[in-house]
Amino acid sequence: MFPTPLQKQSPGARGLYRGVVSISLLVWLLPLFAIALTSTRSLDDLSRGNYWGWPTDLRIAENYTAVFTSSPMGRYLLNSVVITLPAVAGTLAVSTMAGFALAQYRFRGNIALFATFIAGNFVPFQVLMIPVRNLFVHVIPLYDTVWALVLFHIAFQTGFCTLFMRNFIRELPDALVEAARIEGVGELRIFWHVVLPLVRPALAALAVLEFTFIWNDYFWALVLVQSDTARPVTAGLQALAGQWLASWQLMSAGALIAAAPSIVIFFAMQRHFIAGLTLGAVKE
Amino acid sequence: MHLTRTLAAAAVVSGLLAAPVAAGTIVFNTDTSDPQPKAAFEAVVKQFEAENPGVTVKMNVYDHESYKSSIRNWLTSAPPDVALWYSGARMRQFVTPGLLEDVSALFTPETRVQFSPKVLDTVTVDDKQFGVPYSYYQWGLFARTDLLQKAGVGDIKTWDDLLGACDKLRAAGIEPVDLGSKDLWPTAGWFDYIDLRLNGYEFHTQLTEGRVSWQDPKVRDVFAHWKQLLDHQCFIKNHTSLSWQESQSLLYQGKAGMMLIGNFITQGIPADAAANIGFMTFPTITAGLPQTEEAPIESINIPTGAKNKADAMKLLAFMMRADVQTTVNKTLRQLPANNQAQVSDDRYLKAGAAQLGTAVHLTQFLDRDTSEDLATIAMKGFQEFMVKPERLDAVLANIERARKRIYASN
Amino acid sequence: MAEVSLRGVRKSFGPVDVIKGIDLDVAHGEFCVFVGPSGCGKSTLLRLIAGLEDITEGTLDIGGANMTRVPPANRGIAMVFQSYALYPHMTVRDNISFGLRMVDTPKPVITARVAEAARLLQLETYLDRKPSQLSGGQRQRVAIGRAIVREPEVFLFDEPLSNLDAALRSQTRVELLNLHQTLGATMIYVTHDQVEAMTMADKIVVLQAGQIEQVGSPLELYERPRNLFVAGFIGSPRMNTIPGRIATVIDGAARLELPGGAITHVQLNGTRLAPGPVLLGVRPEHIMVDDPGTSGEGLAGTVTLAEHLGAETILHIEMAHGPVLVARADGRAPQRIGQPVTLTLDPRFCHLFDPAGPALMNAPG
Amino acid sequence: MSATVGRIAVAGPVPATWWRRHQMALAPAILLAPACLLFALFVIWPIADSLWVSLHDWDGIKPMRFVGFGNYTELFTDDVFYTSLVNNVLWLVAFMLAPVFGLALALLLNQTLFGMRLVKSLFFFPFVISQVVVGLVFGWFLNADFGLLNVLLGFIGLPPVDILGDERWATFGVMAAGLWPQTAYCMILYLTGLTAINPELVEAARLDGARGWRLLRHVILPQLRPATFIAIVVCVVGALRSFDLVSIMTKGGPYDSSSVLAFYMYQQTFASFRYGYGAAIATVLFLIMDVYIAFFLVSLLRRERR
Repeated sequence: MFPTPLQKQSPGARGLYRGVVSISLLVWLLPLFAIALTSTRSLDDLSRGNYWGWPTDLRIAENYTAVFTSSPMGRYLLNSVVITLPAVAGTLAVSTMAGFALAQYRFRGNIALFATFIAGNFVPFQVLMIPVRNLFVHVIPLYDTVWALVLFHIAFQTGFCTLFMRNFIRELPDALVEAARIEGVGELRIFWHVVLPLVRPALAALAVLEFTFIWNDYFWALVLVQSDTARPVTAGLQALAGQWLASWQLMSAGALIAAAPSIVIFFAMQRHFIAGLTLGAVKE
Repeated sequence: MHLTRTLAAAAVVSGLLAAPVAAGTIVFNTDTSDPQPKAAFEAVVKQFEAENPGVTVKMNVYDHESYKSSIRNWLTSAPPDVALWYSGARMRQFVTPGLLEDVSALFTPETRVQFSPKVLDTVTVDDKQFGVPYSYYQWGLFARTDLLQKAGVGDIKTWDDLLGACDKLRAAGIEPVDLGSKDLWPTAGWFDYIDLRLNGYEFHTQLTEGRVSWQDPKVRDVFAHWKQLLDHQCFIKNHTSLSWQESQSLLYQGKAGMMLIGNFITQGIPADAAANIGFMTFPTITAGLPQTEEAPIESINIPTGAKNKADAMKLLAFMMRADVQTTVNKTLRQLPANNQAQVSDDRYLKAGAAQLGTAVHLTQFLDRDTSEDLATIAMKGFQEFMVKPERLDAVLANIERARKRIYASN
Repeated sequence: MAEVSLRGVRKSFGPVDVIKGIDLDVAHGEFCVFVGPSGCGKSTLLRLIAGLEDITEGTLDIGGANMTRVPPANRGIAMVFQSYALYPHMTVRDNISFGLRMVDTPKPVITARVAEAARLLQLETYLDRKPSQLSGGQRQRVAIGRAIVREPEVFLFDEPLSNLDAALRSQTRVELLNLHQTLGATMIYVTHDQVEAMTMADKIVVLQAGQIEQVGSPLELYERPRNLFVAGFIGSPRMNTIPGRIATVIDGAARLELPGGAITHVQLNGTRLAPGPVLLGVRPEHIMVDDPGTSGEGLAGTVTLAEHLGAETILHIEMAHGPVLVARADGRAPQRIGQPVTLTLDPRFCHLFDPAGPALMNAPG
Repeated sequence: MSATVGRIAVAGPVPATWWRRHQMALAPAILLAPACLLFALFVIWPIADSLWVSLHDWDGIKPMRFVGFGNYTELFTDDVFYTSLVNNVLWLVAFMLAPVFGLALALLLNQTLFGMRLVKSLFFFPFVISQVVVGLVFGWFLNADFGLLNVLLGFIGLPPVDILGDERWATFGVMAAGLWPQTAYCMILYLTGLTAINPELVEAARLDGARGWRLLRHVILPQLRPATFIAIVVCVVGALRSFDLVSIMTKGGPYDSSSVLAFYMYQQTFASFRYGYGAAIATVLFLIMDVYIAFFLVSLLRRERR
């Protein structure tokens, strides 16, 4: 292992190490501690300028309740869920099929198609902004509905997910598919009965990753929806920032609430998350 | 884009066939997402529906900021029957391509007199009316009377009074002028007022309509006056990183003396500060100019593509009525456009009504009087000028370049 | 009857020709082994027979029917993969029955066939386990079981033993041969291991660079290699080759000059050869190693390495003027490293090759 | 149990239907269809349409007016465009620090003491949070009046600074916020990379006498190349796409000094209603990215061929 494992070092060195790590962590997360602390304050504290001292009285329950009662935060959260879950499911479905096709079949244009998906994945998505918005306004009348976001996320994320799934399926032994083929199993049944069960780990990793990507999206939420009935929590939070300017305790609580689902997902499915993120970081 | 257009047409046609809007339904788009406007229009709709049995109003409430861009989408694709919008140049840009309906029929001799010509002008294009004004509000200096008194500042009637006030407040350890320029537009209030007081309405209108160069000596004169304010250290220091909402707390906490802003600020004044915050008209610079004030006027319009124009006209006629405007503006805490409606009992509104009553001309504010494109560039220039006054030449050259581009293509 | 015959079979991937024209007949019930170094095309050839790759040119008949363009499932074949290709998410039972279930075979038939295969392969107690809970040998048997239940006419094996350790490998070889006896089906077996080929095959097909070098029974190939490649590939340690010259041919015997001026005589048994350069091929067991001076005509050399395998000793001997030769000696051979020795080549077992490859003469012995 | 032709028919009742015969060609087509359709409609066509729009003067209402490369020539004289371009370059450069910081953090944290798993997660989780929240958090942290940064500066006797309100520092303030999650991401890439290094390789190097920096430089870093490659890829993409933080923390201000191409384009389109001009800016961004996409694709496909 590199650096040298500390187990081999003196207890003193280990203690020093723990000290250094703790302090680094504290500094690293300082902005978050600040916001968490503020979300527990009373408005009085803030207007008296007590931004950084210990809160004079804790208002955790009040503040977090107020976020939901004084704003459409609940609605925003619901919208985010309604956008994220179908988008993740759709992306996985579409890209697993495409990834399987690209990994398992030889046909003309395979590599070109694969390259197109990769390239599309890297496109600065702002380029797509005007046409995609026009598309939803004029052609597919879904502008300002959650479905516009669902559809677009599925389409755009397909680039990355197809790359991911294709490479994953490519790593599976060809023999698994060929054995089934020799036994007369139809191609679509092979996909369903052989490949799908085998890609479960990849699906889990992608699902977690895509959940946070889509949940955290802000740009498209800004471009494709605008009313409270469709707005996800990221854009909602930004809209509330105007309304809550003086109420930092609500702003902080709202920010933490908006971040909570992806944090929960991350900690619950950390292994999959990191497996997904670091795919390709190990081998060349 | 041909494909888009064709498909769009197909989509619209199929939309018409698939979902015929029930007779008696009005689709009403508004930007009333903030609590007070929301309450006001919910009440309006309720009363209208009560008075017109069989007509139902379906409201689509949008957020104030995004409304400005989204209106372009639905006006051209799936227009509602009625929409809230602004008067003046902002309205004209939709009238020119034929997106808004002529509603002159509503302005009969009896109703016409209920609106002052200066208000009516803002919804009139080629002698035809394209909207019904229902509300407006005044701009001016909202000032901490207690602090001004403490610092020995008297009435601020003239430019020199203003400069003097800055010095005295500064000496008393108070930031003279509160400003949040992160949103850019608050700077335009200063530009508009200095220009209006210095060069007058005619010149200002020529400028906002793109007919005068931004490098005109008269414009430079505006900035020369503005520079005096900077030299007298009138403005708070960190205005570039504050939004107008963030900046207002300085006023309430007694750290700043005054703020040039619209009447909407009064919605947020805390009870304990209200007694000490007064309203005054922007001081005079050039004596003898006809009084002009900033008074953004809101109106209600019918898109040309509306499906239920008959009922839409009813709603406009309803919004035109003095009694309705009285109630709406009471909740909005703004001034009714109908001069027979009653101004609600609020000292800021009373002051505003008085100020605007004597005004000869009204302007809509820079970003509504000129193209949004030019306004954005100009307001960024104002902000830059306030931080780096030495860059004035470059700033003006940049705005002028934009003016030439924008008004040449029209 | 399920004989397999290939006629002019070619396969190319884009511009690359992988199989360059194969004509081959595998008789019904024969155990045929494709052998060759890696990259020789033996696996591709098997996949062409299986239908996993399209045949670019030529025809394939199985059981007398043209199968060139028939999908794999309809060729009456079953295949056992090198990696076994077991589905990790299915039990042994499900793995074995998967193919039958997917083509809607009646339930009782499936049950009966799985039971029969499990009995044959001694897998009865493992039917409800997942592949990850099995040893390598057991997995291998499951893979075979999956092939058996399809009751094919032709079994295809793609290096099925390469993932097993040495002991298990020889045991499984025997089991496979028994299975071949029991089923009586045609089996085509791919390996790169010539020992496997020699021990199992009725017929060996030696492939090299997409072409057949030689087809024949194991002993035929061992004793009568058609060229240098086959001679070198079959047999371990490999056949020694010594560059030399035919100086003169007198009375049906060639006088051969070897490096360093040594001379040896080889009976030509009627083969007519002209003087010129040749390669002399002789297998290690046909080189006699003696102490120097014992024999007059011997080649002088020095022992550089002695591998004591118990039953025999493999001696590496550096000749005074030429290559290192390998000789198979008695298990108790007294020679030690560094010791000078004299080598005698048994003239009855000498092969002669054209330096370009083809055999000029195989040993008469 | 000898095989017979008749019994095979039972084992493989596979009628050679039309579908059976063509499924090898049809299956990939069917499986690819949804992805290709969506991708074509929402990614490929919009790119082309965006290029088309960029050749026009269009406010979203009036008919489009063809102006050729007019929008592009205007870019050359547009100071804000240059500012945004330079800022994008600054973002690119600054984001190259993320792999460096990430590696440093990974080296610090690559220990297996009790509790380190949790510590690693905590270090990582800024990446999980939405950029909107990161922007709000940092915006507040850097607030000129009461931000924690100025409070801390006050402790050590330094005057407060207004980072986000000052044309010289605003971009750097936003970039700092951007580096926070980006560093976390790089850290996790390197941690995974470090774990995957064959311990025997490190032991062998130690036996050869390599230690500390030299060991890192000559043995560890080459082993981490795949991680570095991906780290750089994501940082470049992140830097060029930067929009959220700018939009939330400064709105490009003061007076466009912290604008980036993505944000300027958004503003031109939806605040100034210059669709054509916005599309032209997008095209420039796209072209910059193309160089990089090409580089990435070539290296990826080369690996594919191996």
